[in-house]
Amino acid sequence: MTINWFKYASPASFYFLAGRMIPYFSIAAIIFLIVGLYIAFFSAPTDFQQGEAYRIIFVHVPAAWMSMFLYLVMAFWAGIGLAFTTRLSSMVASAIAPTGAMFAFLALWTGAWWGKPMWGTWWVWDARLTSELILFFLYIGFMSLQAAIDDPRRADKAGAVIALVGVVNVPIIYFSVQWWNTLHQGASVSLVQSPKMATAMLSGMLIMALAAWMYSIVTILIRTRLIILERERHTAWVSELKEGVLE
Amino acid sequence: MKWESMSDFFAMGGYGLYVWGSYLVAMLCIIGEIVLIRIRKRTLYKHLGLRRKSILRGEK
Amino acid sequence: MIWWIIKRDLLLAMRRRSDVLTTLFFFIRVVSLFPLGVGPEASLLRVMASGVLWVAALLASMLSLGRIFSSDYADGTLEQMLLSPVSLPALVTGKTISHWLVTGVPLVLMAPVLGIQYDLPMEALKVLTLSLLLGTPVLSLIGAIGAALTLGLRGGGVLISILVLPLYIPVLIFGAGAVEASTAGMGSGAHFSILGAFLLVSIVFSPWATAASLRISMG
Amino acid sequence: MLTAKNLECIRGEHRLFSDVSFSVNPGELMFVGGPNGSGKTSLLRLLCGLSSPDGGEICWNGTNIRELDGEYRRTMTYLGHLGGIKDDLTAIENLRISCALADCEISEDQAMDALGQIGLGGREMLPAKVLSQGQRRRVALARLLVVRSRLWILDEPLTALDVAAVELIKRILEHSLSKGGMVVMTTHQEIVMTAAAVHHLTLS
Repeated sequence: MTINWFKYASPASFYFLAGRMIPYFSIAAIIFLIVGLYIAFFSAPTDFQQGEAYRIIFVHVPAAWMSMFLYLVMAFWAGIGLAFTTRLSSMVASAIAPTGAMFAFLALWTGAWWGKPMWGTWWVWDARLTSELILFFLYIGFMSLQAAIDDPRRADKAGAVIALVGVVNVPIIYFSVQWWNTLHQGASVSLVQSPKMATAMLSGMLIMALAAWMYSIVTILIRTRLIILERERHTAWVSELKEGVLE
Repeated sequence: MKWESMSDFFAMGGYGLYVWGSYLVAMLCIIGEIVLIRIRKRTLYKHLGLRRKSILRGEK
Repeated sequence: MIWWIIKRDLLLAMRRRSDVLTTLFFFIRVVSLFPLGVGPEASLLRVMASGVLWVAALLASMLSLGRIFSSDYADGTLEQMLLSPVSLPALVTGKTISHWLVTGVPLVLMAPVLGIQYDLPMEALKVLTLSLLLGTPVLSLIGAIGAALTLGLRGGGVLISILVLPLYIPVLIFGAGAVEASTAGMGSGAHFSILGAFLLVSIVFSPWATAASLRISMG
Repeated sequence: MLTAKNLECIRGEHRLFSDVSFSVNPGELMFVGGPNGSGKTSLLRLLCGLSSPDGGEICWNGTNIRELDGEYRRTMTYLGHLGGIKDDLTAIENLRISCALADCEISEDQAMDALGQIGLGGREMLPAKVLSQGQRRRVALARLLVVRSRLWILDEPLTALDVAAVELIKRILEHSLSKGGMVVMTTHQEIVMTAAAVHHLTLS
């Protein structure tokens, strides 16, 4: 039997589907978090070069990965929403932005706090940190544009355009910052390429990344449901919800 | 990786401030986002006049 | 058809000369403020010159982005453009070129004069002016997308800068970098080729994206 | 021939109208009536393709205007509330540029005599900002004399016009309708059209 995906594309059915999935993802997120933290602090060995400071990697790298990954997913859904005018995909895109921005901010903050013990200064114009900062601005741009437009349909489409233009520019920005960085400062110790990663370190990072991913799915699903309620409050099924008819 | 004592664990080889600082900020960010979503949910429910019952999560 | 739009906009600019001059004076003021803030030693100023001039040019062109479509939006001409049988991207290219002619070119012409203020050698002045000549159209082209998206929104000016600044950064890096590379003797050929690449890519894509944004904003 | 099938338009949360169907044949004029805020302007913006309907479709000679795109815009002239007149340009420049935008460029003297016909003789070289509201509306309407489109979509063209101008516009409309043109317009002043087939659409 073919699954009729479009059935799930309608906000109403997505609302309940997401409702059922949220508990499972939250449990998965908590489990991965606990395992990841255990590895981070108890099974990962001390790094002979950076001592214990490197343990910030277990938060910084997953956050950086998530901020980049979520921007791509956001641009994907925004693009789908623009191309097929499916309202749900634009709602998902708007729901992704705040979580992505949070991860970008977290990556910046932990990057700075890691830079302090390593280089003695809070902010280092390292290529990746700078591109992370610019990515953070792109998120802020997307969210402020959507906030400034009242008509939801125009907000979705305008947001989609700036997200797509942004996603085309992310690699350009990264490589120009890379070029700019090497031009001025020479190869600085990059944050991740510490000498060969012990397996425990790598697995810890991956598990923390999975925890972050599960967490993002939970927050994005919840926020999408809120946006669905906000936008569909005049539809029949939401009014049925109000009377509690829909058991 | 066996820590000799609790205080050694918190000292984190002298980098305690930075390590725990970053983890604290990470926790604050996550809790902050969850709190923001909850606030947004509450105002939306009040605005729509919905009852705050599990009905809305669509559980049986 | 593009020629009509450019002719009209230049005519309008001539009739309302203040818009042109405000952007130019903003550029001059910002550039001449820095030595007051930083101190007059020529060696320091020489190092900063390309960065300061480029950032000032970027901000000046961004200031005037709001005006590309807002006056047409207010008096209904933009509606006529959207409904004209001529392809909208062509009209938008005309608008962007006229914005560049009105704001970009004066900056390029003024840059060498201000460069002297920063005691830049002749070679660096030449490279700076050329990099601005290549870079300012890209600023107008990308900025037009932001202007189209924020049409008719309150607080549009600030919003444009939030949207467009991250996209300007590669142009800034290679524009300012070209001058530094040439003063450091490494030659700025690579920088110009990349700036040229930015220019070509944005000429191809941004009118189409701006047209789509206009349809979204007017829809 | 312009046909609309059960059009629906939602502005924000509020549904302006739905199930609006009509068709306009050559030589016909359609008045769109209804109280303020009933969506007249939105309907006209849908007809000219500025915005897309939430439901239903609009066809020109049977094909949806979305597919026709440029070709449809060649056969249609839209005149909105905002006349599309630049304050800093003179009446002549305004007219020539709006005709160029409609892709039918006109020479200096064609513009002069069009403005003369519309009753702006002697004021062609004045910048639009010194003209009165009625005169600016005439400059916008002068385009109808020159442009060769067959479908006219006019949003309250008669506002701020004096009696003579209204009479003049009536003659222009009748002339165009007699040559097989089509007009969709909204107006609050009831004007009696003699020769043309007129029908009304009222939005609740």
